[in-house]
Amino acid sequence: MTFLNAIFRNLFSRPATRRYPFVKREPFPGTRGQLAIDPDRCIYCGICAKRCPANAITVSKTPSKSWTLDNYRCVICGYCVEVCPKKCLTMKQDYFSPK
Amino acid sequence: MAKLARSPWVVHYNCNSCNGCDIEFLACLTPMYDAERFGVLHVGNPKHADVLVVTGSVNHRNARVLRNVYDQMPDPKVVVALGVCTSSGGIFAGCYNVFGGVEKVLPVDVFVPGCPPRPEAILDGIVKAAARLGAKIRGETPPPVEKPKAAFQPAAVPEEKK
Amino acid sequence: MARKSVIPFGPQHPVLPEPLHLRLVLEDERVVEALPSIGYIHRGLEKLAEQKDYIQDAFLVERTCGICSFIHALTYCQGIEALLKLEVPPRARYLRTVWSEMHRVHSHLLWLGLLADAFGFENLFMQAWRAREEVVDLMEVTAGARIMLGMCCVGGVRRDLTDEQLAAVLKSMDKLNRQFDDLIPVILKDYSVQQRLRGVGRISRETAYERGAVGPVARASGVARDFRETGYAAYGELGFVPVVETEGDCYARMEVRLAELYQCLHLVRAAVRKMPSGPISVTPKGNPDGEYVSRTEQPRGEVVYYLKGNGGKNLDRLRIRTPTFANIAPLLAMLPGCELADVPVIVLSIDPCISCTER
Amino acid sequence: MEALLAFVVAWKPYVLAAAALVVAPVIGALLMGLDRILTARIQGRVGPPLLQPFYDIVKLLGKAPIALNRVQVVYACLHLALMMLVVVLLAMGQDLMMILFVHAFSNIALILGGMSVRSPYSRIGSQRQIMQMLAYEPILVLMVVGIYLIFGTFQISRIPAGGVPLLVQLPLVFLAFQMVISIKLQKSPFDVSTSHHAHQEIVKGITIEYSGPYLAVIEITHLYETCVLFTVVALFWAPNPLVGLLLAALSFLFQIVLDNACARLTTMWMLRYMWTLPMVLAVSNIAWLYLRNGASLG
Amino acid sequence: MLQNCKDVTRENLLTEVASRLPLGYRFVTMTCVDLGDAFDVLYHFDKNYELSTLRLRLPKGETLPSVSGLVFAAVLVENEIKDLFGIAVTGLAIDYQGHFILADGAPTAPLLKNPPPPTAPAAEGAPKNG
Amino acid sequence: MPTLLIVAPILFGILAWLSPTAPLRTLWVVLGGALTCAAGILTALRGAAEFTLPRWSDNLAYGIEIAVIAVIFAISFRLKDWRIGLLAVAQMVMAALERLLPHAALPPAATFVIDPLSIILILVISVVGSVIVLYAIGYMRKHEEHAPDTAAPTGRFFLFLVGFLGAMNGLVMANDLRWLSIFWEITTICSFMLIGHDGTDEARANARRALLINMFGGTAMILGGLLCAVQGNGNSLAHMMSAQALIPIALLCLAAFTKSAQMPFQSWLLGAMVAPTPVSALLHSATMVKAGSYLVLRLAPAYQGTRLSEIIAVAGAFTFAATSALAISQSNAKKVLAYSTIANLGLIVACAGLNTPLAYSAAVLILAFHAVSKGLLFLCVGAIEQKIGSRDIEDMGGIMYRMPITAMIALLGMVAMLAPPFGMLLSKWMAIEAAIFSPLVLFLIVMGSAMTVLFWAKWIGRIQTVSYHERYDAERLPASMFAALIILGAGVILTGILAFPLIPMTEGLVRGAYAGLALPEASFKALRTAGTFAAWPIFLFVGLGLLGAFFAVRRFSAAVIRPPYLCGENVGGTDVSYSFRSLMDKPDTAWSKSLYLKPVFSEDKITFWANLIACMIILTMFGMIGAL
Repeated sequence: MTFLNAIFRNLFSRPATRRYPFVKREPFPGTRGQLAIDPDRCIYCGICAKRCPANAITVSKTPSKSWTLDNYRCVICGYCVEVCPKKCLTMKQDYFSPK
Repeated sequence: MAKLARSPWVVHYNCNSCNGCDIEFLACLTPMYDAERFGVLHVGNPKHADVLVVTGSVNHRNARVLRNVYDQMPDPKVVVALGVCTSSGGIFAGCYNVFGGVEKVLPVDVFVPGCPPRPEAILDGIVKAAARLGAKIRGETPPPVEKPKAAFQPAAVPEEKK
Repeated sequence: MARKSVIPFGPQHPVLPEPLHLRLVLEDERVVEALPSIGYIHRGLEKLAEQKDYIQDAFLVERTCGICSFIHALTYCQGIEALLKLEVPPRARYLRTVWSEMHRVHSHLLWLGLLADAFGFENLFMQAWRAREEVVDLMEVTAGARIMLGMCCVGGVRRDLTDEQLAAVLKSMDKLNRQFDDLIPVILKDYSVQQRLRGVGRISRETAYERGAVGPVARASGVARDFRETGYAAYGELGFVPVVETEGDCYARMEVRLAELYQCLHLVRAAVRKMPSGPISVTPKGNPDGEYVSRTEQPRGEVVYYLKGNGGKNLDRLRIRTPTFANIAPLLAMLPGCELADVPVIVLSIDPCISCTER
Repeated sequence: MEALLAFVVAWKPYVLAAAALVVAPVIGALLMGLDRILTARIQGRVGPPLLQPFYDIVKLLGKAPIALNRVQVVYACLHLALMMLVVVLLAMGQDLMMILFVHAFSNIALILGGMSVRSPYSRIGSQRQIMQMLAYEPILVLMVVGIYLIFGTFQISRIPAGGVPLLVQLPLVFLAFQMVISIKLQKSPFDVSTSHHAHQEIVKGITIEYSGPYLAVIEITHLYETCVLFTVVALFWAPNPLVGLLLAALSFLFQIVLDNACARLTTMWMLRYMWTLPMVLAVSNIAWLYLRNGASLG
Repeated sequence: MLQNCKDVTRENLLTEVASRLPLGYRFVTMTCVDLGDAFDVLYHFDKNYELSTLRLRLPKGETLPSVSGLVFAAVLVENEIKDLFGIAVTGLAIDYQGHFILADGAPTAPLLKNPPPPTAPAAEGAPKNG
Repeated sequence: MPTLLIVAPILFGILAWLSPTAPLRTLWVVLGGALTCAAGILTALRGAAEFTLPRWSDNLAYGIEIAVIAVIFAISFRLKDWRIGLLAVAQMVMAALERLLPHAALPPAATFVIDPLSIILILVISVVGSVIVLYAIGYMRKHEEHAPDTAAPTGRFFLFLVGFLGAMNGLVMANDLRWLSIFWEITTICSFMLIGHDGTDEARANARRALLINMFGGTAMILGGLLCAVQGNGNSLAHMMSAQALIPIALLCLAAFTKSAQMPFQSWLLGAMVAPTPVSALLHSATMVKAGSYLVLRLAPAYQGTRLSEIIAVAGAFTFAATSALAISQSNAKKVLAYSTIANLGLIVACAGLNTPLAYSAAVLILAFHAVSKGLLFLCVGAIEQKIGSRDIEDMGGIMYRMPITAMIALLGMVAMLAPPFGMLLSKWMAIEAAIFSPLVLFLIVMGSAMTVLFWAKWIGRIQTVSYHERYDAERLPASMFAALIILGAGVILTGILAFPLIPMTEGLVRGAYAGLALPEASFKALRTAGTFAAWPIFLFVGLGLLGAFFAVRRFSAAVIRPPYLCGENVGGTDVSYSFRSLMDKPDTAWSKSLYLKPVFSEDKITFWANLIACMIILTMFGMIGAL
């Protein structure tokens, strides 16, 4: 019954809830949300694909050059961003929302 | 009629999850996110539930449990798969005891990616699932979920010269 | 009359956040026999670690468990660094300590909420998790993710904290301290909580030691063992003394964890204040070769990594013994004789992390 | 219009009963909705919309039925029917003791329904529910006895209007009755057999094997019961209905606060507790009435 | 290589373990390593944060005597080793018979360097009847 | 007619005993039962009457009494039990004393009196009793197959079973104390013989205990008669009552307590459960044990308003509460029934002690309703036991499928024991209302009722637990057993429906009983208001509930059926199965035993203390009226 303090404080103050779909919080500056690529700077070297712990990235040079990220496999560790020699990979702050 | 989707009762089963998704799911129920605003109750009992929240990939022992939990839910029902492990096995794809994502055992209605997904993403997923549930209650067949794997291909650039 | 009740407890059970199966034999509602079965969450991580290179493994082992993820990575990295004979820069050691302790705060608050859920105290669950959001936000601010920090790498850490961030950490610690002051003494004094925890699931110091209990389970029974005492990372420079209780029941385990919450705040503050300047990592050279056993203290107790390298990029063997694995044997000593209503409380009192246990 | 009025006057008890049957679940649902909002606020959350219980029940009614056997469905229906009977008897001003019995049997129907399936958690829940009844029934009986001692009858219809409010004469019984309400609403610290929100070691206990429409039947019964309980609270200040309502509101708030201030305790604790403090309260109140009435205690 | 490591044989394993317990050694865990033609079974003990290890070189095909009679805490890890390496462990206090963490249908002895091919086809979809 | 009621059963009993073949025996038994039944109904229709035997019959009665006591003495000799022998000798001495000592000259009283209370008892004995006898025919045929070698011949069984009906009829009609004690002792002998029927060590030991305790009661009764006569208050019940001779009355009540197995004398009735089930049904629940409560009830107006009345009420209520508590920890079906029987007898005694018209009416109704429902329950348990080979409640899961008719009838009997709209609940409600000004009694009755609900609900829960089947097994029972079950089942339903109108009907009976006393008119009015209770809503809503249920389950098919929640580890997916995968993936069957609360309510925890308290209550009883 010693919980009464907290109970009445909460009862008579505004709820702590962020009313999410209506009120959205700005992501923190360093947040790892989702991976983005600047295709112009990518050289398709494939280092990111090789280093990715989850094998979420595939890079192919033949027949045509392509860089593919499986967002449903990426664990958002950001390791690829670190190893990219051209720094063409970046981490965006907003999270990837389901389709 | 949209009211039909206002009472999604959730049962949660943790398959091969590392707990990350589970605690983020539980965080959705807590004051900061408060999923009960959408009528969500975490009932914990498949017989009362409308939404099955699955986390983690499927292994040889929990597949049967997952299937049983699903079978015990009364129709209409929807499945929300949280985290990348449920889609593909995530970082654990290739482990000897992981035979893939949840869709190998159950029809999944919503995949929520992320490792772990943020509570906001989970709320999005549950709201989407509730909408699909409402459609099912009305007797409609919601469109099949695109296997959302090859999702992101920003630069299939046929750029010849760099 | 001869037939006794036999009921399954888990794997799918709302008071168990993770799948664990107990086969309970009951007489009325008293537990006569309890046998565990696990394997619902076994992935085969140890084998996978042999297939990825030792840098990637840091991300892999972090996902052994989502609750103490950072400390898994820390233990692993410390092991690899020992094999590579790397000297980690002091600032990295301090940052590792800061994140470790943040993780401990988040883990203990999470545990408190789950325990409250297990004995039907929904409000306490909400309040504990509400306080936890503070530290989770702090982790996101400092490391960029709420839970899977991914900050520990072989040779140091991946991200530095600015002075403003360090100040924000201190401010958050003060805020948490106030929240704890609101919450913790109240919980400890609460009649209903005491009714549910005192005298429940008691094990003696001897049993705890013999059965290899670790972490708060051991410390609540009077076994003063906390691997932070050995002074890995920066603990040696922060004046660490383990929290010990002697009752050995669920209440003592809660007391230990609640006292550790304060201790964590203290450690974070001390680490931030003493934070040395300098580089945050060194680049690893060469490949691990040889055997090493790396140990640290997780929120749940001592974690043991056995690492064996063969001079290649991949490890020969990675073995993880997590604290919950060690605490299952003591758990089996606690269960017989308790009430069915106490089963979830006792199970949660060891703060089980089945995901860790089964890897 | 006059004919209608004449009809209403002539058939007053029946009209009342019919009206109560319709209104009671609505009030019950609103109370439950309010309960959920207040609980959420106490926990620092926003909570569901006020009409959430309606949404829940509408949804449950729309789900495919699943069950383990026929028997449990029969008992669910009896559970509801007997609870409706309680409402009708109350509205018609019938015998209080009989109402109490009917109410008990409504609960026993639920217990038997829970026992009729070979599901371990359901059975354990049922057994705990029996223990709950064992814990609170004596207090309800004592309450009814107290009313008899004051008015000299069990017939509600013959209880004189006005006079000294019950609360003044049965203050201790009133306090004990608050505990009974807490048990009946399945709130902490007494939510041992089933629980509306919190998780339990026996999952949902007695209602675990009911789902879809059958669960809706049980939920509707719960709405009736909630309404009945707080009506009885309001009757403790019958001379002035407004004060009665205030009393009910206070009691309602007390239930919610208690729920959020306590952990769930064990069945045996509940039995021990209910048979000590509330029992002593109720018994001493009744003893006082006896002594005042000048009856011998032999 | 490993701190305080001592070689033991199958014969003196139990006596070595038994002799450590009264000295205040606490059982930490066991590790099994596949060396190709043999196993290294390591018994880790701890005393005052000091690790000490017994190393048992176990040729493949031989049985491993259980220490769970002396140290109950070892029973889980011994069952695990039995599951993951396919080593026959004798005298277990609780014997899960190779189904401790691996279910029916899972690969057998997966942690061997060259695991045997799966005998049963890996379960595809839900095993309908459990 | 009364002669027929007494003599016919005894005669046909002897005929059955002497018949050389089983079919002939069956014929005699059926005839005897039918005749008794017809005679009972006729007697009831003819209403109240009195019969005075001629003067010479006194000698006859004395002769019979001595003969009966001599038989018991012979039995004690064979049993080598000096305690029984001593009691027999004491009885003989007191009987002789009563004859030798000078009596005050009182106007002669009727030897046999048939009043409304007797009529109810006669109806119970001859109708319910005959039905049970009918059941016994089929039961004993099966019983013979499994009975131990030591068992007595079935002919002898029927001698005592059918003959008992005569003795019992005599008992409830007797006004003369000597005839009363004659029939009293004969029922004791019948009970002794029937308990010992199987001849096992246990049966013999329990029979001996029953004899001993009932002999103790019989001795108290003869002592009461002796005292009454010596004090110059005559030798009939009517005399004793009009004289308000409290000490003899208390002694008779003590005798009644032993017969009704009130605490602390309950042990013999529990032991008596070793007898074949028809015996338990007839003697040990429906009729013989009722003799005790009947006597207390008959004497009630005589001690109305005395301290004795209060303490009898407390004694009865205490037995009710204590035995209800004891029943909780039992899993032996017959023992539960035995405890429940004792409890209900205690309730009747308590009502008698409350001694208001309302309570009196409640007591009579309980007496009648209980006889029907409990007799039925014993018969069901007998049938179930013969089918499943166990009388353990825990083994009765699934009988709903294996023997649906018996199970349904058993459920009916149990529901009739506690739920609305059946009479037992109604009578209990009357009892509570009557006890409203006796707080202690009220408290005990309330507690006892709560615990009654606990053990019945447990049992009902176990019996009705059933897995889903498209259709049930066909059930085969011997015709006689089947007929008996159906008749009594119908009786239960009938009394259930008639319960409400029956209450005002008892007013005449009650007025007759309290005729000599100037009770306030308001106390009778309570009976009428109880009857005006609106019963129809109860029927309406129970009917509505059942109708709703009917519509809900009508569409049931296998598709609706799902297995129980077993934490997701069900074996067999969607099939209904109670197995779950447990350790090592091996299937294991989930099972949950009922709650027995052994640590709190077990016999060895409660019995001693409860007996102690009961002894103290009885001592207080005698102390209060100045007998000590």
